Amino acid sequence: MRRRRARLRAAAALLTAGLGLSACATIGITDVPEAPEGMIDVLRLPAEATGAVQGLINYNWLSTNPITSTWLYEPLMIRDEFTCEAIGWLATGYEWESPTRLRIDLREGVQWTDGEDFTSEDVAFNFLMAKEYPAADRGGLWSDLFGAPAESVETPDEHTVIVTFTGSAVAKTDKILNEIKIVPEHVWADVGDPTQYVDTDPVSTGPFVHESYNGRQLTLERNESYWNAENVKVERLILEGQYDANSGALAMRNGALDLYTGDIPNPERSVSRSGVEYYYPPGGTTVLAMNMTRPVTGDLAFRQATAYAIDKEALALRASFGIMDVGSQTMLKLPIQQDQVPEQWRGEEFIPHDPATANQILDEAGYAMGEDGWRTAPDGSPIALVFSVQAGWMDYIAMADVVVRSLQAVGIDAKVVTTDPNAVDSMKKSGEYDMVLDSIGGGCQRSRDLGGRLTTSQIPDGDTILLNIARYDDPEVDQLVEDWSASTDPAQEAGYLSEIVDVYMEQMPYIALQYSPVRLIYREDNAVGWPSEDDPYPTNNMLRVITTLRPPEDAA
Amino acid sequence: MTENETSAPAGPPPAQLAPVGTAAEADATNAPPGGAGSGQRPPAEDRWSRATKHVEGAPEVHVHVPRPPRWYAVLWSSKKARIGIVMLAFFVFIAIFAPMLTPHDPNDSSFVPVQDPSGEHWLGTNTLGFDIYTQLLFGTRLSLAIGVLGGLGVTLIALLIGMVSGYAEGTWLDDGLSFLTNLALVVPVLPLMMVIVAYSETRGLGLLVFVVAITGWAGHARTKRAQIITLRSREFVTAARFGGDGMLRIVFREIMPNMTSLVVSGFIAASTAAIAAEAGLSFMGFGDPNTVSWGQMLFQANANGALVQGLWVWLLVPGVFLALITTSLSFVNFGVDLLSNAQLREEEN
Amino acid sequence: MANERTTPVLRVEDLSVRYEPRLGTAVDAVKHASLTVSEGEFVGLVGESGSGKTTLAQAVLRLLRKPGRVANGRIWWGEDDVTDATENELRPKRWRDVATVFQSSMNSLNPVVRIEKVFTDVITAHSDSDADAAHERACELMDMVRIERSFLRMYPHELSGGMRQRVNLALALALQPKLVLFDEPTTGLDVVVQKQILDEIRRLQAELRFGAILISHDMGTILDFSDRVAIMLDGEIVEDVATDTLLTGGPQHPYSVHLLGSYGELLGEDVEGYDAAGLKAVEEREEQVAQIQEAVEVPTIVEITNLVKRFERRRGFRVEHVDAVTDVSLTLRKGEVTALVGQSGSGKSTIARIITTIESPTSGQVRYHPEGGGEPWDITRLNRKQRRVYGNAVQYVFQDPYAALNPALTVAYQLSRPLQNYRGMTKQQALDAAAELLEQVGLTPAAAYLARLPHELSGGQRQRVVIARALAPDPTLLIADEPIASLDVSIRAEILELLQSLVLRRGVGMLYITHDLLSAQMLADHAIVLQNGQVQEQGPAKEVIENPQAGYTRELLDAIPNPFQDRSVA
Amino acid sequence: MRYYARKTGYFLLTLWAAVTLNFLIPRLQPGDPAEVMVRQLTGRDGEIDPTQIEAVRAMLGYADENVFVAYWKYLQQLAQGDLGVSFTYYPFTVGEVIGQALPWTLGLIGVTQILAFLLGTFLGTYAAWRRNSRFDSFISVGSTFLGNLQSFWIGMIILFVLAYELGWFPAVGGYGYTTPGWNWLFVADVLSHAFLPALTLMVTAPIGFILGMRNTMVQELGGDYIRLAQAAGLPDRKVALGYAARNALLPTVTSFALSLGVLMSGSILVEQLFDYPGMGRLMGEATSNRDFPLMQAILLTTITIVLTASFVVDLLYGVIDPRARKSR
Repeated sequence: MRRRRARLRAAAALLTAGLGLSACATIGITDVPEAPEGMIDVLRLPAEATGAVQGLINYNWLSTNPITSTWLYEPLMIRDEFTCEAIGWLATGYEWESPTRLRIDLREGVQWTDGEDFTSEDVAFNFLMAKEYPAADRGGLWSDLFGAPAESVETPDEHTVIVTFTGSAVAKTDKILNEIKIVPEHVWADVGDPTQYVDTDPVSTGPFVHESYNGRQLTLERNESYWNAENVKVERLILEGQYDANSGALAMRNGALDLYTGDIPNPERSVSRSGVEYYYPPGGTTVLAMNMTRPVTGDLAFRQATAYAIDKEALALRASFGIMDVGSQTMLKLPIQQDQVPEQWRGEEFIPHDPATANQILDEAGYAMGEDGWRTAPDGSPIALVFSVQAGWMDYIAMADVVVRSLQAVGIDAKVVTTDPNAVDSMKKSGEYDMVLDSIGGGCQRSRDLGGRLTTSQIPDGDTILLNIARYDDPEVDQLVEDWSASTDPAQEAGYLSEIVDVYMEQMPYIALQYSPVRLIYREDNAVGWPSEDDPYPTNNMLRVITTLRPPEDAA
Repeated sequence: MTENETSAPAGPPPAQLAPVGTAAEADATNAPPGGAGSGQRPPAEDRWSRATKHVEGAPEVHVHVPRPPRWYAVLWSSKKARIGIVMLAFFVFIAIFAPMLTPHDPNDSSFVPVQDPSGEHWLGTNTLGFDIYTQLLFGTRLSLAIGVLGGLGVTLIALLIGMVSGYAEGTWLDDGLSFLTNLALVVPVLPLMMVIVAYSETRGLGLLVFVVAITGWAGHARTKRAQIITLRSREFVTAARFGGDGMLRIVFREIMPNMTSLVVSGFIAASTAAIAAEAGLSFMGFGDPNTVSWGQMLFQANANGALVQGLWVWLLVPGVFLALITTSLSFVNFGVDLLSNAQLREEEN
Repeated sequence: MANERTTPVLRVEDLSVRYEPRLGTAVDAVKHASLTVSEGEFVGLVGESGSGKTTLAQAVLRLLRKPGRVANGRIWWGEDDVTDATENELRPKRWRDVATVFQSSMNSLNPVVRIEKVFTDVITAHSDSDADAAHERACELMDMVRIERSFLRMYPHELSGGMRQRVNLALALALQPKLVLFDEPTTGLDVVVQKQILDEIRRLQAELRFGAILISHDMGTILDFSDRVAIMLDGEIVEDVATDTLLTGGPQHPYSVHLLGSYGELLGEDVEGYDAAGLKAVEEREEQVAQIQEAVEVPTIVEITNLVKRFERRRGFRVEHVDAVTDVSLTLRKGEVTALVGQSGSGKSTIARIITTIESPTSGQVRYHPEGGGEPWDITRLNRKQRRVYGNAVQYVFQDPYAALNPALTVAYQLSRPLQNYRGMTKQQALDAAAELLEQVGLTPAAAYLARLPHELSGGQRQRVVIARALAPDPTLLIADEPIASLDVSIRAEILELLQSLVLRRGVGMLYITHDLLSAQMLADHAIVLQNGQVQEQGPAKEVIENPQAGYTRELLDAIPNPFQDRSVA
Repeated sequence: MRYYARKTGYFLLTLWAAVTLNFLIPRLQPGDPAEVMVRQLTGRDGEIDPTQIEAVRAMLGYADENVFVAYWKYLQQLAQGDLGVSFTYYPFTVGEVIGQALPWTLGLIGVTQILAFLLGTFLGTYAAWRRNSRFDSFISVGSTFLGNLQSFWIGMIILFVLAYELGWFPAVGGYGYTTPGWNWLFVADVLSHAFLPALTLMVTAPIGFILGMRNTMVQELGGDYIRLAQAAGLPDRKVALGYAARNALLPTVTSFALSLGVLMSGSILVEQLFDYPGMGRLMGEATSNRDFPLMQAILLTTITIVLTASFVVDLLYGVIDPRARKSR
């Protein structure tokens, strides 16, 4: 039956190609067998492999272009970026027994898809593999960036792994738990360099197993023996095709896709009319980074004035069609993390658009307004700031445009210069810039995400991009961040955060503009339970989303 | 082409004898027989006209000056070129008077985004809050500027390399330059453009012109080389050498005036290519977002999903305008071709 | 048969052809021309360039292209009025009634197919013959024009110009046409080859008895060949008489008188009613030269000894040597005219190119004796300053005045450049001097010519400008490379006259390069006959020509038709 | 013989120069492949993680070595036919990657180019033969306008209208759900997917051939041998096709090879638009990823194809045009 239909379709395609006549566009959409009651037949997603060439089969998540890196291999834990709680996955919990000793408690009863048991040996193997092959060390376990390198890995029992470090390494927690995907020792032990291993027959722990791949379309089948199988209601996943803003929007609109995580400009207008929902929770904060080593941008008064001068509402409207909220200068994701805002800043989380204040600050700091309407620096030299923006990044360009207009409105001469994105990166590395846009991560390893932005150890030297691109330099803050990184006591977290937020609010090396989105555009025809404004949960890990989905009948 | 009537002594106005350049009509192209001199005073050579003096009722002798038609007349005689000139004039008009044709500023993004066409916004506004009609008008400026400057750049490089290598044909200099030209012809242009653009820290008209010139000269240099090689072996060039003129003077003063129409048509073709290249580069995101250009409009329209948002105008109109302005240039070039090829004048209409 | 005799193969009545270009004024290229060709009759159509001969031919062949059109009159091919016939009506008649041989032998054969294919195409288009029959016919035709049959397998570019024209002739005869129109069939060919081709045409015409029209600007050929001559001037046929009548009774129309007269002048024949006093008598000139030579020792300008020029041509891995010039010695003196005579390929142009330093000799020496004495210079080893002096002293008069003047620049510019370069004049001085030069070459008033562009001048005027330019640096030696070959008959004598007077008045030396022994006889004091790069004969011009010793010289002399003598002998 | 030797020598010299340029051009671009790659993983708005960069850099294994050393290594590798390992598709070699993409482009471009050539020369010939007719002006005006349209723009319109709005053709990809292999199902699938990109290319690709052919043919029609053929009463068709078109074709054949390169460049945008798994897209991808080995290999392949094509055309020219055989 299925074959005959396929043949008919192919005949139609032949006709199409031959005569240029109309045929059904559904060629390429496979029939899938019906799922049992209470299950979702299939969800269609864009291909994960980003490349043009997809005929090369490799499921190795360490390679640069795996066919899928989401659905097969799993991390130890998933951090909820809203609440900052760790959700158990392959591990059920962790504890820093001291700043140099991390204990991970593994889930019991997890099986590899070939029937072998998942044990602490597997996890230890993954950690040690990263030691032997630095290229596989995606969690930075053995490197000395952000905390001390690891020293040894022990497996006291089948479900416990203990990692000891040469120094304090608490800042590495999320990298180790979130980034490293665990592969089976009994398969990978023999493959040599894991990054060069071509993994065509994956043995994994994830919610899906591969069913078929024709070089373009990947079909994944539900893993019956998944440790969390009861929560996986999706029988099949089909991953196919690359989409840009336009084709993605169109595919979503006509139902060819159930989920799209790329950028669709103005989703309100382009897709939502066709029954497509979207949810853009904040993932981080897009900031205006000021070069602290240059005369004007290095001046606190100027930065403060800039913060007041920028019309952030207009900016959000231009850059994200008003979908994203104006970013808080506390660098916390508001309103979700409202309860984490340090007490002293409650109610003052946002710097208002207030040109009058900006003018006043500038006047007071000696930025005299000249006859021509432009201000000069306190030493009398003319101001000509260059705002370097990544060419082709439409929203960044829009933001830069609004910022420059706002500055011009208070008499500061600035202009936007668009440059190759990579050239902007090298400016960040070399410090040869006045103003650039950057994104501050909204993760929960705040000593690193927020603190790293301010420590001198994170000032890039020109070769490698590091976090402190504004080149903020304060020994006290360095000490603060160091202490924070070594702290294992969750109770002290709030205190450190409060101090670091003070720096952001008062020194303004980075000026918050708007939140950067973690996009999720979806249809509810086949599945419900997607995160939304009404039911918010972080979208940064799709494993978590998939285990929340239910067939629509269930909801009804 | 200087007018000779002023310097000629009084006499009947020079008559047009024959269509000049109809190559097939060897008889008609050459100068008329013995019909020289100027009215009353026959030149000494002309014994035939001396002879005619003895005969009563002999036909009056005229100065038969087969002057080719003026270049503008030739240009205007072609229907396509006429259409092209009118269209081009239209675009030039828009470019010059853009501020008077619209009440808005092309860089003003303060309008309500995504408005349908109305009396206030003739073509509506785009998702970024710009007035599409205004941007379209002002975009003409950049297209024309890039056309003129890019065309000039390409023409200059092509002239220099093509002329020198053609004149020095057979020497190592020519070998080197020809090799360079052939290499430039096979190197894929787009990656090269991308590299140059990526390497430059700022975007803008200057960069675009540079990119267009550096990637577009090879083909033109080749045709100019070929042309100069045929011209170089002409006797008048040897004559100039015997007259003591140097190489540069011969190339640019003796030979160049004879290939004006080729140079002009090369310039127009290069302009066309430059305008198209700007559109392509801008579309790929290599343009300067601070300038208003049609390529930039297309890029923004595409990046902002104009089609999926139903903003057809935003995408369609700049594309059509681009095609129209380049078409107008191509049409003008039809006319320019007639200048160098008289045979075509009778063909085309 | 009597009836057929009365029907001419071609009849043109009151034909006018008008060019109506889309730009510029309309021109009547042919005006009220009437012409009749009977069966077996050979009609010559003569006239200078621009007189409308070719246009008339195109009209007769019904091949006029836009913007030309028949404005008036009728054309009959045999009994059929073809003036308004459509292409489809014409097609079966073409090549059977009227065939043609075009001027440019180079381009009139399809370059990408073998010659045989052209024959088969033509033959099969008009008959039911199969390929074999066509091949047979093609072979017969090749025999007829005396070319080996194997040439049928070649491509046009593999044949020499003469061969190609023979092929064209054979092709024209493929369908035994009633009339063949020859449009300047030998232009651009070598003199000797010209003669061969023309002889071939005449032989075949006598044999096959087709009607023929021979279009030419060469009076000699026409007079030599045709039964009847039609003379065209400005699109009109001004004279249409039997050749005998023309030669014996003298022409009627003044233009015919002029044409015939200036032709006769070169041959040393008088034509009634033509004033030939232009050229100084050879004897007079001889006397003068003799006087000069006796009075003072004539200084040498350039001396060539044992000159050899060898060209290397690589063919595959073999290197072929072609000796363009073998062991030639000659001396060029002030005030003396040396003629270098030979057909194309004889090496005469190579010698000119070596003297003008365009080429360098393989061996032998070319020495320049600078003015004011001193050691002679080897012209292959000139320093910068000497090069300049030499370039100044030796100037060149080009063959084709249409090519030698830059079409985009005014006469004034082109004349003043050498003046500025060699004589260091300012722009204004150069202009004044240029005007003077123009007067010297007989272009008066000079002001009227200075501002002109070359296309505004007639052929003779152009050649005068070319000569003026060569004189501009005040040279001591002129190299005149076939200065009259591409001019119309009626101007040739004048230009020769001008050159002669310059030699006399300014005392320059001249190397006169020509294929034409007659003009050499008139102009030169000394003549050197070259063949294949070797000197066949040299001596005083008069002796060499009147009493040739070498067989080759005689061959060259024979190639020159002299209808006056032929007729008088006959 | 010498002619061919010279041509071969020239071909090799150009190839060497192209190979060297290949080495240089990619390296001139700013940007570190590891950073670009990590940036791609994290997304634009994400924060670049230095630890990841460190690891990826270690994996890709390129070092900041001396340019000359790198060049020498590159030449050595090239001599051994080793094009290196792709960064984008690590750990696959560049050879494997190109092996996947090349057939698609060759198929798409090859077929459209040949179709364009046939259609273009046919229309051009006909327009020249019937010159000044309605058809002629329609063709020359129409093709001038169409030829001036931007191919990406045409592609966008075609994609939107024919694929999305009307749904007549599959929008993206080289094929759909079928399994690659020589079965007619797959072939049909491939054809239906290739239709829109091919259509996009076909709007502009024949234009050059049309106009070029028309112009040279008009020129040839003025030739003496045409006049002779007419005087000899040969049939029109024979004069047009056997004589004029045959000669006019010669320059067109030369342009065929060069336009191949142009088309390959042009296919970058079109392939990207239609998500077509060919070399054009790969090139765009390699460039944006700073995938030096892949970029080098693609440029090398493209240039080699173009050079070889023009080399072959040069050699063929002797066969087509008898004049070229001896004189050179």
